[in-house]
Amino acid sequence: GNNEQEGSPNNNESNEGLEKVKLVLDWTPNTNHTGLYVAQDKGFFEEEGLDVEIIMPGEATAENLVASAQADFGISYQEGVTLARTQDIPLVSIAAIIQHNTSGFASLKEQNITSPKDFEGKTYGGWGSPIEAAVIESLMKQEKASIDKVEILNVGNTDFFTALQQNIDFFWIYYGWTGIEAEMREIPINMVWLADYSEKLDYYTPVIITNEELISDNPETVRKFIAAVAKGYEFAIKNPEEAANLLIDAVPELDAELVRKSQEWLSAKYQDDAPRWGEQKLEVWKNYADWMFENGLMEKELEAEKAFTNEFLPE
Amino acid sequence: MSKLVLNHITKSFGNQKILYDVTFTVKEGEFISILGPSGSGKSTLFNLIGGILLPDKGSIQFDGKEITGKRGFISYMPQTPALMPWRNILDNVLLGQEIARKHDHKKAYEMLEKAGLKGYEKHFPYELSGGMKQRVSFIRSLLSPQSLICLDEPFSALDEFTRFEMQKWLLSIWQEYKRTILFITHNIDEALYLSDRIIVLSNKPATVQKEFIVPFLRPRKEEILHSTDFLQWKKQIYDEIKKHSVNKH
Amino acid sequence: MSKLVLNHITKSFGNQKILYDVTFTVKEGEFISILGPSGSGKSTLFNLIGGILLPDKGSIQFDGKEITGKRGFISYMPQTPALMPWRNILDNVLLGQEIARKHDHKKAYEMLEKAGLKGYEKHFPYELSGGMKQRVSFIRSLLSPQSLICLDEPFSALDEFTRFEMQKWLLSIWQEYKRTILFITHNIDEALYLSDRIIVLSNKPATVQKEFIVPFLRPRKEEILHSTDFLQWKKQIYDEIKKHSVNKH
Amino acid sequence: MKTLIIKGWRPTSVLLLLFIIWEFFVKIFNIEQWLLPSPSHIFIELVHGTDVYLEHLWPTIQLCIIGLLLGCAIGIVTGTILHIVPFLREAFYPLLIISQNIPIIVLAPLLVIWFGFGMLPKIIVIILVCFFPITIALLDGFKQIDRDIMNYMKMAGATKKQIFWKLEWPNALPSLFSGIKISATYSVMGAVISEWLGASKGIGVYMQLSQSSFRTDRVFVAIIFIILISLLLLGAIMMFEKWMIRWRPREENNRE
Amino acid sequence: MKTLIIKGWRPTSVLLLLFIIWEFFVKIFNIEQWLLPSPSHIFIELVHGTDVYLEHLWPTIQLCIIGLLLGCAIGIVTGTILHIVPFLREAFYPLLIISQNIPIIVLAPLLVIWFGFGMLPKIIVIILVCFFPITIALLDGFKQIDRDIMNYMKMAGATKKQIFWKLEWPNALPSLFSGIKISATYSVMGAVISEWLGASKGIGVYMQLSQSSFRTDRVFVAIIFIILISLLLLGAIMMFEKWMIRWRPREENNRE
Ligand SMILES: Nc1ncnc2c1ncn2[C@@H]1O[C@H](COP(=O)(O)OP(=O)(O)OP(=O)(O)O)[C@@H](O)[C@H]1O
Ligand SMILES: Nc1ncnc2c1ncn2[C@@H]1O[C@H](COP(=O)(O)OP(=O)(O)OP(=O)(O)O)[C@@H](O)[C@H]1O
Ligand SMILES: [Mg+2]
Ligand SMILES: [Mg+2]
Repeated sequence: GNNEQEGSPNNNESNEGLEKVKLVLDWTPNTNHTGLYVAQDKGFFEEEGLDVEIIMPGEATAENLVASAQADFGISYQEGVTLARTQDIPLVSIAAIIQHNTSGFASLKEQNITSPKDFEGKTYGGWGSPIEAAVIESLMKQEKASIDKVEILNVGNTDFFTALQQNIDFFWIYYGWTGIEAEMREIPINMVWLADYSEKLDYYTPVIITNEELISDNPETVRKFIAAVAKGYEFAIKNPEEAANLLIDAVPELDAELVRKSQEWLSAKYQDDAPRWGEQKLEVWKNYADWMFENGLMEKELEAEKAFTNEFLPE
Repeated sequence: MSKLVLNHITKSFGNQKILYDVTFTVKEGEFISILGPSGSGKSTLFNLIGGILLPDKGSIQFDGKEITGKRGFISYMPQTPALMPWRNILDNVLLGQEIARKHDHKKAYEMLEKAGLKGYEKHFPYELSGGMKQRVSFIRSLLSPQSLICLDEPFSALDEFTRFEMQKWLLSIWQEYKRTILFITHNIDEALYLSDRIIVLSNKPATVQKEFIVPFLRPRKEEILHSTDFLQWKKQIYDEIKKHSVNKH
Repeated sequence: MSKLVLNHITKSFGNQKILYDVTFTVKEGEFISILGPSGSGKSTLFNLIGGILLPDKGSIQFDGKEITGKRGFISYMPQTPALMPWRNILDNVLLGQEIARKHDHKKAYEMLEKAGLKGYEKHFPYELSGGMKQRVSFIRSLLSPQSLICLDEPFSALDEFTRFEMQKWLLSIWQEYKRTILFITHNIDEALYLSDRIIVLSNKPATVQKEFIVPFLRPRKEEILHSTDFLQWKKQIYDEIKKHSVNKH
Repeated sequence: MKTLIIKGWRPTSVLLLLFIIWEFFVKIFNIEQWLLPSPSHIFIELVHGTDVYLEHLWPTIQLCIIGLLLGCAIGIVTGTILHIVPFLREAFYPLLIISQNIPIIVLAPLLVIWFGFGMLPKIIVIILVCFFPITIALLDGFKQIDRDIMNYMKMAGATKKQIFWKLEWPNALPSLFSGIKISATYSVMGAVISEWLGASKGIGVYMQLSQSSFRTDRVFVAIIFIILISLLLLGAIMMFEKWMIRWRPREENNRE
Repeated sequence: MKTLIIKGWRPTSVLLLLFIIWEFFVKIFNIEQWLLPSPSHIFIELVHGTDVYLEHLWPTIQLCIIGLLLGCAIGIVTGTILHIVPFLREAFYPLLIISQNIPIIVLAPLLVIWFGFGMLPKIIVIILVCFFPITIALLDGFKQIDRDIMNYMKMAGATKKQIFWKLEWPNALPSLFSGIKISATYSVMGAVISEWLGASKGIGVYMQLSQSSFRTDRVFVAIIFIILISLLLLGAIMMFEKWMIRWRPREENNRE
């Protein structure tokens, strides 16, 4: 599985004419990134004349690397782009990988937490960000429940399963990965989806980002890149199993079964109800930024129009 | 009664034989000096008696008990002062007592004064001259409570006068407290003036070359040092040592 | 011509005055012994000449140049052997030469043999007896190329015979290579036998109490040690030292 | 006080120089504030952001002092035991090395499950960071003993305990302090890392939150405090060292 | 070889004992494999997962050897310079402390931006981890000089350079090795951490990937290799130390 570094061995020579492009992931590879690996393995990038290197960012965040032009593209999420832009970091989201927010609050089935009002009297385990409290409060407001009755505990980098062992009742997860792992472990869980309770919180996560400079100087590269990526995700949408296998081949260190199950679940969510994969709506960007501003999570208002663009998506 | 018995002690370092079949006895209350060429194995002998070295052959008895390889029976003054740099003079002097869990500060002060070190109680070893350190080490061994005192060239760094003062003092302590003393020295005058018996070691491998029983009566006056008798004895011992040392080269 | 001049040297440690107004001159090719009570300040004097201490008052001249606080003019043998534990005997002996960037392995081997250390060239200091270490330190100073040699009690840990061998050897080197020697000792015999002049230091604060010019002709035979002339001189010096030492107590 | 000023001006001026170079560097190369804020920028946040960071200081200070103290204690005890019982030394030396090679990401869940989110697991992390240099330095100090003094002690019949307390321990003090200085330097970062095990207040929390909202200036404010605490700890230890090891000759009488 | 077996059996048996206790502990308390896999479980992955982890070993080994060597070199040079120029020592001591208190999350973006994703930034991280204990230990070793020998050297007219090479340096060797041992222990973890600066191969990458897909057994396989490499490095250093410092008395003639 050396693909991401050296490209397929059989077309080494044709690499020469290709434009070198760097892509930074948000963290370790997972099914959110399937389309990227598909595009690489199936040669979609090459068809567009690109030679893409996929990089795990580690401690240097994708946002930093893309903003400083160390990488051309990166994977981020709407909140990150929003905060970055209000700090004058010139990032632009150029495609939404998943149409709707697939995150939510997970809890053990036996806790019977089926809607936000059930949070009352329970303990939430988070990483200490003020956004968490704001989100929980927003959800609970919908049902006229009060966040004062929720105990919020900072669990740092502790993962969901470990947190459950320590009397944490509910936890914010991405269902597509952690939720699937729970299924595999046969831990029955309830989900309270963010998207179900608040339109404002149905934000894009993850998104593909680039910086303003690349867009103005080299729009063609962006177009080509997105074209290939879109093809990759479309392939993943249609062939979840094959796509999963491509990801497993590329990153054999991942747990193969988890990847397969996760892919099965996620493939349908990439495009979902959108007219095409990657489409982003202004109102989603606006809603979320407003919500953040209202909740005091941001110092300035976001110029939502500048934060994203659909311009590079293939017709 | 024999205080200390060395039975056919043999000791090598690597393949170099240092002591060969050394045998002698020290009686309770005796003052014995050991003479021998430099490097012959005198300090090694003390290390064997003190139990930090094991003889290759032979055994050591103390008060009738076998003590080969056992420690703590002697009060020891090493050839180098071996003071602890982090202890002041008073605390250094008290070390031997501390180890035996006895404390007598008053006596320590007294002795320091007697050794001309009054006023240095709170100084650290690095502030002392070579001879002063040696005296500190000497007092440390005197203050230790064991009945057998082993002194390894205790006065080598002292001027003649201070040395003589110390000798007289040592004799008075020896007589007053009835202790047994083993005394390594290179100074024949000193050996003759102080001891009941003188053991001369030969060169490598060292063995007991000769024992002299010193005939002078006690208490000895300073004058005997200049008596012809004394000088004759001195000459005899000197020749004895020379006899073997010549073989060396 | 004066090799070394000490001009009214005064030195205190803290508020304790050690040397007071010490003045003397060493002529080219002279052999001078320094006698003085233990702790009087002899080693301190060497430290001043060697430049690692600065006098509070006074100055030091060497070959006509002011060298107060300057180093490297003397070949020095400290009171403790001060050998480097990580160097074997040969390398230790060569240290003084190395510092002066001269190398003479052959001479080093020769000298080690002469000092009875043949076969110990590759041993480490911890394998040597006290007297052997002292001889190593002695050879190190002899091998150093400087014309003024300062020896601080070089033979204190040696038996009479080895000591006498070393003395004779030192004299032969001194005569052959025309070096100037400053020699600290507590042994009056030794001082008389070896030196042209003897400087007696008083007790604290030390000052030059008396200078003796030794009248014996060179080369001196072993026999003079037993001559009545010698014994008289010895008594005179002994009394001189005693005179002041008595004040001490 | 005077010596503090005399001793302090050099490092202070070096630091000032560093800040000036940094400021110009940022200005000249036009480095963006979110990547590397200029000292002036950081200073402004340091002055104006007090109410944001103030509450985060004390928990971390507390954590790292407790952790360092316990780390010292455990390091000293471990070193001593391994020294006194040679059998254990050989057997457990590899375990020491292993203890330093278990990544925090593996340890964290275990600690959380066994000890919850309180102070205990965090202190364990700091101890793990701090005890090792102390143990190694101490073991090393125990080895460098003057042979003559050791022989004297043995011949005088000193028990193992006496040899330890009267000779080996005072002899190892300088090495021990060298180890403690290394540990103290690590202790604050140790405390910051330990806050990943879930803390609601602390410099580590403040830093992570600042980082995730792209407030690099605040991250640097956090670093400034980490460094300050380190330097203060180190200063205290050096003073303690001076007080403990008073027997070394002062150099005043010697030249240079 | 024989001594290796003689010296090795104790730590080996302690490790075996540890594994057995661990195995039973996991079985008896029914601890879930994703939290703390049993040694047998890890062993199975170690045997069967070779093709997954094999390619990750060499890059890390390479990284940590290069990093440690450079770290040693820089540590020694820094320590030496700070010792020789007392002016610099006072001025730069705080900078040493500061260098150990800059969190990797701040350093990472800067390093990547300045030096890219190659080996250089990673090696810088390892150097930063490794040089500090060496510098501190060395500075400490330079201080513990025998006064008499030092006085001899000075009076013999030794230059500063000669005093350094002939006295201070050999005298500091035991302390230096104590520092290098500490650094070597850290170097592998340093290499693993440095791989967070974006590497495509390496034990750190393997561990991260395993961790994020909840394969705790693989994480432990990674730890085993981290520990193994540490122990090997340490063993090599100890052998080198023995070879360099041969002048210490062997204890065979002494009792105990
Ligand atoms: N640890 C050791 N390893 C090897 N050889 C040693 C060791 N200790 C002593 N020796 C050797 O044993 C011999 C006797 O040493 P010892 O110290 O007993 O002599 P000594 O009679 O006390 O001499 P001195 O009068 O010079 O002090 C010497 O030749 C010395 O080289
Ligand atoms: N570093 C120091 N600090 C304080 N006092 C010192 C220091 N060095 C020496 N002294 C004092 O100076 C005096 C003279 O010491 P020095 O070593 O010169 O004596 P010495 O004549 O060589 O004696 P000895 O014959 O015993 O070697 C002593 O009283 C000693 O206490
Ligand atoms: Mg001896
Ligand atoms: Mg002296």
